[in-house]
Amino acid sequence: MASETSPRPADSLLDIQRTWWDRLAFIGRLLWRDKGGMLGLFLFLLVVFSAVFAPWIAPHDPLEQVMEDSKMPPAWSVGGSWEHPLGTDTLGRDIFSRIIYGSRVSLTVGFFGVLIAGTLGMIIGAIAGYLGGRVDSVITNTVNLVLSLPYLLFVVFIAAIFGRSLLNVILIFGITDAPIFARVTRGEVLKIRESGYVESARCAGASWARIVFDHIMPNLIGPLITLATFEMSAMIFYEAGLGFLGLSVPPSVPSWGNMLAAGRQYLTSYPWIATFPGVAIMITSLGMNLLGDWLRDVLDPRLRRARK
Amino acid sequence: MKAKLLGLLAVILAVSMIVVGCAPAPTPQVVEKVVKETVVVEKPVEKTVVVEKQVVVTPTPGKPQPKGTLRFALSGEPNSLYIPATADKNADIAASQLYDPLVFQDDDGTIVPALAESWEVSKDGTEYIFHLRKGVTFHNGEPFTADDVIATWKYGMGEGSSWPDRYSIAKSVEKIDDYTVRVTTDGPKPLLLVTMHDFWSIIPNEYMEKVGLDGFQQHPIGTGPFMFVEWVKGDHITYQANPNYWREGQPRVEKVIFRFITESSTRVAALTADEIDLTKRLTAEEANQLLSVPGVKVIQYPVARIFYIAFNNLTTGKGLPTEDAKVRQAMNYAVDVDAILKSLFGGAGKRAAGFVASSELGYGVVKPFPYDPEKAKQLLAEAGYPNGFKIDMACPTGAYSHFEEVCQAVAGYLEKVGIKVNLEFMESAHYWDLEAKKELPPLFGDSWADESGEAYNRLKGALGGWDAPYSSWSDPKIDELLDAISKEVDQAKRKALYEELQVYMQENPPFIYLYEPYTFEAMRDRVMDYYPRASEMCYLNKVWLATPE
Amino acid sequence: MLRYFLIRLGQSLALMFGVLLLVFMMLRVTGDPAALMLPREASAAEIEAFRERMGFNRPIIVQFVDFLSKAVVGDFGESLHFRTPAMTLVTQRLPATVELAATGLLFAVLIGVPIGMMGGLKPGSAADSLARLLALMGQSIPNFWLAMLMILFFGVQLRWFPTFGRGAWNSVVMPAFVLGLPVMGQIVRLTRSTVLEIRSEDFVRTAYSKGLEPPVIYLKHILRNASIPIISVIGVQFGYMLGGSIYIETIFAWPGMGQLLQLAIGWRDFPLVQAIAIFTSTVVIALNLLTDLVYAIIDPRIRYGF
Amino acid sequence: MAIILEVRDLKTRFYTVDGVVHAVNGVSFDLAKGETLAIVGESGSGKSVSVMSLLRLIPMPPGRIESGQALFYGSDGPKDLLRLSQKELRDIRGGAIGFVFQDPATSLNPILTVGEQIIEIITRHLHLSRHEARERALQLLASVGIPDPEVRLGCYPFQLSGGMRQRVMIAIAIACNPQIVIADEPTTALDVTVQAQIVELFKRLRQELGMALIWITHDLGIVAGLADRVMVMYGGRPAEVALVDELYDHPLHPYTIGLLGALPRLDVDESRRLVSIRGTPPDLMIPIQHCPFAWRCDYAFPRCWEEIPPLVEVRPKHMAACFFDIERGEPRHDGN
Repeated sequence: MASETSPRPADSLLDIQRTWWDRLAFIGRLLWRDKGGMLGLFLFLLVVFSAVFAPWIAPHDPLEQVMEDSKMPPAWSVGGSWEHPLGTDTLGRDIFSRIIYGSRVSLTVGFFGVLIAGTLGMIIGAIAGYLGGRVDSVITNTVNLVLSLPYLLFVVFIAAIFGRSLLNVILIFGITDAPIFARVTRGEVLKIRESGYVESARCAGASWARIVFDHIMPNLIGPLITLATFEMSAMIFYEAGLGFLGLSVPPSVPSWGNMLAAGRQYLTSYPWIATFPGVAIMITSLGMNLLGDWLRDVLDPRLRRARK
Repeated sequence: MKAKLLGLLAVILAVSMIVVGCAPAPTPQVVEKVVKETVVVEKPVEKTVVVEKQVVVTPTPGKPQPKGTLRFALSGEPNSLYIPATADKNADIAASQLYDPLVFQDDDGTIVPALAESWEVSKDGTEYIFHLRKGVTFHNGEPFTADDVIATWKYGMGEGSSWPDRYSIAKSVEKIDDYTVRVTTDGPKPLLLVTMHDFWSIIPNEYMEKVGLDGFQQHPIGTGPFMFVEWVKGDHITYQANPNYWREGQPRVEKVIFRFITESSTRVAALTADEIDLTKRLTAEEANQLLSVPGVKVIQYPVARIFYIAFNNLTTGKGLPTEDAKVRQAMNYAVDVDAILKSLFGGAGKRAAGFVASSELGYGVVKPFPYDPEKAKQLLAEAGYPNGFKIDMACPTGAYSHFEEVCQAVAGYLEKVGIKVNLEFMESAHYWDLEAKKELPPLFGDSWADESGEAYNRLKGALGGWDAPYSSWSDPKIDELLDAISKEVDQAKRKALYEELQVYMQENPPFIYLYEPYTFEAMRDRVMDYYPRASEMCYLNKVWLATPE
Repeated sequence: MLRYFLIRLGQSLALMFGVLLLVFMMLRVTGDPAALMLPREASAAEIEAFRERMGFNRPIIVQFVDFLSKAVVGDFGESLHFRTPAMTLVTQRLPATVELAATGLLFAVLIGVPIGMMGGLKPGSAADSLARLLALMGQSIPNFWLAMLMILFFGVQLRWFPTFGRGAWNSVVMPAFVLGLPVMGQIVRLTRSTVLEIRSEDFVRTAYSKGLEPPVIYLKHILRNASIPIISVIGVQFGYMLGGSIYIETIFAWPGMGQLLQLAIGWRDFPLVQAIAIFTSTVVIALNLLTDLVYAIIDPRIRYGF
Repeated sequence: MAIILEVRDLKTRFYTVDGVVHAVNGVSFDLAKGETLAIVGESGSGKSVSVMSLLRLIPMPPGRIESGQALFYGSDGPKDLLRLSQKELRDIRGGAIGFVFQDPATSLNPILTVGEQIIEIITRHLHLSRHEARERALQLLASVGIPDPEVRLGCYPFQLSGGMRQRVMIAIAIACNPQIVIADEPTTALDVTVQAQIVELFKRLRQELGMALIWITHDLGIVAGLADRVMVMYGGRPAEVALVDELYDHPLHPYTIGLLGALPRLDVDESRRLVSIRGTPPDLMIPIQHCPFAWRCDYAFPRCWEEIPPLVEVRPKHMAACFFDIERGEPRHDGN
């Protein structure tokens, strides 16, 4: 007789009975089907790749100033040269190299900003959701309070107090963004708590750590990874905004925001100086949004089904 | 989905490429006409005017009748149109058009009569008698008399004034008769007349009494060439020509509208789109762009501002190598300011020869430090630091155009002679906070402007030791010379004192002297007879429009 | 309903107190304002006198109580830079900001909701691709960058719209578009996903099984249910647009609160920054309250306290 | 008896991201006027999908009706439901054919009042004024046994109990005097005591209104006192169709036997109680060319793995799709 257990459609990636290999293959299959997600992943990996291998990809030192070559247009324009594929800025620095190195700043800000915000938010949100009661209401109200403040004010204050540095920008984003993570975590934890299976696991004698890692974490990880993707993209965006206001990383650091801010004065006569950092931000953001959309669909089986 | 998304991406990229590719390749700028007028009077003012195109000038109207609207873009909203409350150049420019002072400082720096027809100074220089112009009325019809001068002085020292010391420079202002006032000072005050020009803008006594300070701020009134019409907060201020202005044939435009545009690229766009006629404070690059725009002319001139890297011998710099004058000299030799100016400002700046700007009294006695790294190394070795040393330095961000890059460059040059600089950037407001508390590192960059035509205020402010909030340097010899200047009325002797001070400050430099910047302004080519001052001030009473709309 | 309203009102007031405390604390730790507000030539004595006058040298708790009692009546002191009551300055700027934000929001909602809805109802269709595309564009294009490109193209090249300022009717078009674009993206995304979710709810199938006409199903059954999260986002976004239009207002020289905030921060005008921060937060909190009330009107479960 | 619905060879598939689900693979049945047909099967047997397909109430896409015919003999002659225009279809939905769904908690719109949800169907099909519709709604609520209809009309679903909600659903289903009511597991989500009440209500309404009823369930037990005929479904195909007593007395398909075995019965001795069917339902993603029950069948022989057994009349008015003759205990030899 043929096999008794015929293969069944997968309900969720996080189905505990699946092996990691299964899950990976499954992700691959899903990715292949969703071309938007694939493009997103590709763009994201492209940015990560350029950040990691910046010294090998970038044709020039991003800080090297060659005044004789300043304001050179991109290679395909009249007067351009493949020596500087995207042209040079007012100080004769290679824009392509600066964009490559700029991805380091953007990703660092995005990654560590989300890491801090996510960690802080998860702890706070989990405490609120798990303990409930008065602790919950205090935390929820504080979170609402922070979220109801004009965001920019925060940022300007902190920048004013501590000055411009990469660490400060990361800290600012990490702190101001934590409430969002806290809110989502709390919601999910509440949902899980209400579903009752944590209770049953506890009755079954599962340890505290086991409950957290086997039951709460897998359910949290989906929404949080999705949120993290979107927030990371938002932070890359905000970094550019801060750069625009002259509040981002120090001016000597080649960040996309700084490049955009510096280039905006030359938009009419030397448009490439501001255009390419803008395009870089757009592509990264596009990639991460696509990736986030896809992750949300994949990690939330409810929505995945709806998309069929 | 894939095809569509890829399509989107392709479109975006293509559009960007087109935007980039279609842009005019930077054409070498053609300067058709360079007018270089060097007016040598008491103080040499160098003004270079670069005009892109020969302007077709319609003949000055025979019978002067104010015509047209001048749309003037300011880089920020004035905080007030009441002169004693003005906080910055934007407010100063907008406000000044409403009033007249007793004496006026001409474009070439001479003090000429304005609301005072003439004046006499006592022998000891402490008493001035002003004979006031008769038949002048304020915009509300109130006649101008001696009482108004007294009121201006009193209000200037009172509540709501940011500059009380500019009025208290006079010990008393007394009425002799309706058209004669006596101004007495505590000892000779050489800067009295210039200060009166800058600050003593006469306000109507009765009106002020009636409406109070708040009322006055809402609807300011003076005797000036333009009358206040409205101030739409955040958006614009409108003035109308004063038909009864005491200067014959002025003003020559009928209306002035000040628009507030913080973003300089937007000012450039607005000027290009002919939505404004005139804008100040552009960067060299923006000015460059505008050169190729038809119908726009660009001017540049040096402003009375000096950029510097300050040393500290009061707090954080105590006990450091920089207390040795040789080290400070060496650091001046080590920096190639001209190269910095060339690469960052396209040469639009002038190497500072000290702490006196080129438009100011006593300038020219010393030459700027030449770029000589060998000499710098030698001096360092003589001072006992053949291998250099380490030092902290700070610079403000968001304060001045390209100053962040300037500081990076300075640090780079210092490192070339062996001085390891640890450069830190701070947001400007926070920076100035620390500067006032004297908590900045032993090297810090900043700049200082002055409008009086002399360097005294700048010198006193930056070198006044513990008494001056933004000073981190104290030197008894400098104190002594500054004290002498503050008391000397005779112009020639003042000049000599300034010269002595500059020579001393060349040997004992309290700063790394950097540069005097040029400023760029642009206007539609119909704007005529617009002459900004080195202080970036301008008076619009003579301006006219060649083809009024 | 009344009880619900009172509870929410109480929470809002508590939140307001928190905001006041937070703003006060943040502003006082940034440094001594006295040194900065005075001209650079001011002597130490003058700075001290100023500090005395502004009350910066009193114990912090006294300053806070004083601040609080005045804040209640809307008195945030005089702007140090403009020398007029700070609150007056803010309220003068309010109409411009509200005009900009409301136009931007209107644009975002009028375009975003129908497109998002079409996308959600017919996933995979051309309308859906358009919806996803718009959502992505709205969230991927740095809006201050777009603002500059638009000024150059529509203002300088084509001369369709004024490059800056608030004047003729068409001056609001560009800034409102740029301000509304990311919000539109978000609304499209949210509407799409919500409609997608609600579309497969059982009660929608019930509605179909009743033989109702599609427009009735879409509007009465789907959109009305979907409007709950959409309204919440609109509320939040409107608050953000009121307080966060700083880039757009600065670039377009739009005489609103964002521009004022930028100025106030630049001048370190404490009373003014305070007034803007608190005013904006109040508006945001009030909007949240309003949003909750609209919820209650739409969703009976909230109205009856479930 | 006059036939009111005649379904032939209905096939429905779902084209999903994970693959094609072959949900319904050729279902045929008849329904007579006033008759009650129970469709029984495990979840995934295609029982709901096949009925919902008739009125295109499955999500489309991904769902697609591949083939088939569903003749509805309404007041104005026979119509093929599967080929009606959307507009004609909407006139039948809620009009001639009413629906009751499984979970009344989610099947009612949470933010509309009960009254609104009844009134909207009445005004849609009966073309009454709002006032008249309201009157009718009150009558309907009374007739489905809801006390205090005036008050309930203004209530929201969340303010009612589960049983009450299901009564509201039933009121909606019968609002426009339907000729057929399709009830999709209407008692599954309810308490046991309430279940019996609802079944009783259906019996009464059927009598009063003379409507035909299609009752979808996984519970053979409930069928006994309610249905006239039973269709057992497995793997998206009918396994056995018979009158209810005939089915109980002479189950012909091993699956039906399994189901009956799994049913607690009082009239059979202990040893036959609670025999569960081993294995799991088939994966509908994989198209199969043999008996779908073969994996789990104790009687499967090679032919079962080679062909799909057709539905044939084995006893009078009793059809089954099986190659094995249970009564004789050997494979059938009649060429079928």
